[in-house]
Amino acid sequence: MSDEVEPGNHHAWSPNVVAFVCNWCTYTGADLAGTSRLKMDPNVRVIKLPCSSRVNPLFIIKAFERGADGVIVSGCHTGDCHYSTGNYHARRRFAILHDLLQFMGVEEDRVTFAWVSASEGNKWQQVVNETTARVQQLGPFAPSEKQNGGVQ
Amino acid sequence: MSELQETARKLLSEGTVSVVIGYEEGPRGVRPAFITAPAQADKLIFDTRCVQNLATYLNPRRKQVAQLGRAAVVVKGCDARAVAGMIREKQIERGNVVILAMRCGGVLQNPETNSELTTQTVSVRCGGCTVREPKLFDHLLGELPPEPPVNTHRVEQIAALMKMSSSERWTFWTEQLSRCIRCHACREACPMCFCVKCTAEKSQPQWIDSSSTPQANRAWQTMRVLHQAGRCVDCLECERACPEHIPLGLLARYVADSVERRFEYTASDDPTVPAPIGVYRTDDDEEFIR
Amino acid sequence: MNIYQPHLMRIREITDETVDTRTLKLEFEDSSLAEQFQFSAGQFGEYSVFGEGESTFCIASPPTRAGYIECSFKATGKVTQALRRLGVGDTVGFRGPYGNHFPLDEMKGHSIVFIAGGIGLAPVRAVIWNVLDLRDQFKNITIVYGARSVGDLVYKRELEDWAQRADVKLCLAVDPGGETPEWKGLVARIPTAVEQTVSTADDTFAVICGPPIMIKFTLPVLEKLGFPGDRIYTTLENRMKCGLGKCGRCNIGPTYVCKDGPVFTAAQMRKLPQEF
Amino acid sequence: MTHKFFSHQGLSSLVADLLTAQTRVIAPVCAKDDPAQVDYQLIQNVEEASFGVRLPRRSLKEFFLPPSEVLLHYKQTKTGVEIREVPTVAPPQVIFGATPCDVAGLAAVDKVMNWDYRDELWFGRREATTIVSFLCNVMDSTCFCTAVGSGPEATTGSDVLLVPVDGGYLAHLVTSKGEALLQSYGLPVNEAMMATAQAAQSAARDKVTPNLPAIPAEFAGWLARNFDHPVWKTLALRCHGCGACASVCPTCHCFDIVDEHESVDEGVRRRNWDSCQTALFTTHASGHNPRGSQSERFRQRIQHKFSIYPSRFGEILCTGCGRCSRACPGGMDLPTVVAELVALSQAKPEVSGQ
Repeated sequence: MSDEVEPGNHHAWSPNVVAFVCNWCTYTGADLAGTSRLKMDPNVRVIKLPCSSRVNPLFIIKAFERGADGVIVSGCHTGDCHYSTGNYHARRRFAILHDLLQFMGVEEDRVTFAWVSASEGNKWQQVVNETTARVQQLGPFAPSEKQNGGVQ
Repeated sequence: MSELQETARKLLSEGTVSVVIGYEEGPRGVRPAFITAPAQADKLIFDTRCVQNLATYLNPRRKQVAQLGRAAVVVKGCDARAVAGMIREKQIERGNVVILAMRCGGVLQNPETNSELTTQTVSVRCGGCTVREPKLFDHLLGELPPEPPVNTHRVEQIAALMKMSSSERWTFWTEQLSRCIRCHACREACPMCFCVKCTAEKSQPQWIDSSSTPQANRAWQTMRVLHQAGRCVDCLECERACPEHIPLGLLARYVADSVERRFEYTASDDPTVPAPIGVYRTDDDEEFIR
Repeated sequence: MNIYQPHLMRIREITDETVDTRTLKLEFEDSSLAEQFQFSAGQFGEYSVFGEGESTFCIASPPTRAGYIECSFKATGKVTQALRRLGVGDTVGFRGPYGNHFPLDEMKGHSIVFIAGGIGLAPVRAVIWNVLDLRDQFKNITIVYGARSVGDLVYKRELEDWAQRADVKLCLAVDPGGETPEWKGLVARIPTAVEQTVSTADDTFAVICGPPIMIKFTLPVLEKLGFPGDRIYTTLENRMKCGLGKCGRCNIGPTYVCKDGPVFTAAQMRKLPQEF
Repeated sequence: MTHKFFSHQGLSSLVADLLTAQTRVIAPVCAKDDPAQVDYQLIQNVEEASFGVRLPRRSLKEFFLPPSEVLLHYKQTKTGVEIREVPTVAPPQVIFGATPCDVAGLAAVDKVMNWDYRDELWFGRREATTIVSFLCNVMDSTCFCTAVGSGPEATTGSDVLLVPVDGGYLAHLVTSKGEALLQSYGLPVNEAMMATAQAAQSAARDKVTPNLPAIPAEFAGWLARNFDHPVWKTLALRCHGCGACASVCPTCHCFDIVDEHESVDEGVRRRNWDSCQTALFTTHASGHNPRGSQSERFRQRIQHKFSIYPSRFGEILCTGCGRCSRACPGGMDLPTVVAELVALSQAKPEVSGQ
């Protein structure tokens, strides 16, 4: 659907956002947001992983490649990792990925990194809604490449 | 006979090593030499045309080089960082290699030109070099030449790119990477690419499509440069090997800058200094995380 | 239609041979193609799962059974794993037949000894059935087949069938340690099994296929029995992409497995560079 | 063969007319990233082209065998699979300023692509293309076309060969396709022009001949007999196995075939350039690799070019362009390697094999 929309004419278009979340904090937080009936944009597809350090940068690249317009990566706050140090390692990798994506011309607002704890249903709602809104503003990701999968 | 030739001859004749990997005068400029007899040691040279990172030949994937036996390798300070990297990552043992480190005053960006080092001709990676006198060595050779001139070409290119808008940068990289034919020459020439099976060759699942498409090319180069974060020694072998002349050095340098800024780490020729990815500090910067 | 474009085929039947080996019975979607399609025992094809890629196997069914082809494969790589996920009625692609074949015409009027190990029975099976379907045109038929263990034997129902037949001499063997309490065949490796089963090379062709190590140790046995190198046939495999002599990877020195093979005599094999 | 004369202006107007008629025109163009370098590219106007400056960095093969091309589109439906064919007819195009070594490379690959089975994708493009080559005068120390049976004036594969003469070019009309292209262009030639052209051709040949002596006919047989010669073990020590040589080679044509999803139920089968220098090229699914070391893979490259292909098609699969030497990051140099092997092949039997 994203292909049919002219850039700048986004009102008919709604972004696809993929969220990679950790099993222990963010997923539980997202669950809390759901059971608390917090109103969230329906654009986000959640993929649950054991830990934020399980998020291989390739997951994010692949998500964009296969049609995502925005990505959320989220896990436990530092110090709270179920595996003690996973998110400290993840943080270093995300830092470099964050910089590199910008250097390669991916708008910073397309990728949200967030720590969301199991009790932060409200924060998850915020992350979802704000990310969706920002990506909505930016428009489809690389629309020219989505049509036929690339060069002939 | 130069100090280098003399040392090599001695190492070979005393049987300390079976092969000295160095530089020699080839049919078209300088090329790598694999000296196995003491009498051939006088072939060895070292000058500003010795651009290639010979540490690559210590990479455990080079089985046929390993078969020659214990090796001594001629390195510049920058190349010594690759040797350190391989020791750090347990690919080679420090005791199994003799490091002939050359004091270096910079090399040419394009060794075919064989000209004086100027701000135009010197390699973009030589500016501000901190390892002109390598610290990782068994033999430290040569006189210390003066500091090389600074070629600001790459720094300026990166700065110019960062001044662009996101979409302009996107267009720039899309154009550059559209030329990538996915031959993976960048990987094969890289001293720090030693994975037994590269992600790009894994097919179950196929993370990175093997065809040259904009998405797959971008995924490949992004993955590669990320995997090199904090490991890349900026020897520019990838860029030199690329048959499509893609400015891979820009990506490498940008990531190295980012690593330096965030983790206060520059590629080190000390194998005991841990690489920045794999360790952490609890107070690492997280301004980008909400 | 370019030469890389496959025909569409439907899976009609699936038979699990072992834990990881499976046989597919395939029929052309286009019924006119089914009638025209001809091949000879020993030829191979490129089978594809759309979205996963192509893989090379021999045609494991005999040309005497028209209207379908069979292939047997071990699920190891990307394509074979995907093939294994398909069910009856699913579509696969097929290009072929490619390569040379066993010289059935030359073998007519003579005896044949078939020797196979493990999944190496697949190409041999095509010839066996071809010969059995024309049984009166051949003299004695001997089959020596073995595998690492009883569980690794493929085409088990056909093995029973062959065992019942009076016009086939069948010897089954499993490696020491691979037998079960009920096992009635030999407990021996293939070279020994051949020694015990085959008594003469007179007027006889040998067809052998299996792991390289098995072939390596069986050839001397055959030579001792008096088989000349040009009466021993085997089939080789190598990584292939096109099957047409263009993609450039299946050659062993100057010999292209896809065009000069896959069927070679032991005499031809001996002349090949040792790069396979 | 007939001949015609073109002034510089005449050539320009020919190219301009083609472009006006919407014909795709490919010519050497100064590279964007390095003005000292030249690439073959589609041009929009004749000023972009820079003829006879230097050998283009990449060969012509990408216009006939793209680095990645779609072989078919598939779609999974509820009832099965639908295949959408790709066209095998290509739009007409003209290549100007091709070097004879690049064109000879196409002619060599033709034989593989027509070997029992005809590759319509390759020949669709070949047939749609008219090639106007230029007498090569841009050779450097890496070139060795005369050693492999070609030459700077070779017409193999060309439809027209242009040779510079006073005030313009003398055109050798090699094929009927070439004659058709130039039918309504050009002027008659005179004896003096023919003589000038002949002299230029000889001079060009003389310039490159000293780089490498002609490869003896017996070399192919020697290579085949010496598959296990110890020289192969050390020949490729410098080689990284990166395959840059194969990418830039006008005759390397090996390819891979892969499927790629474009969505859940649709995708393509593609043919991609591949190289015998990489380990994955021949690795079986079991993990076994018949060419497990770089020395074996480099041997394959040399054997294929100088023995295997010759045994099949009667000529060498190398046109002496020297690009592999220029592209190699490890300082491997094909003419040096070949010279070394030729010397071995000519050495007395008791010396060879030591």
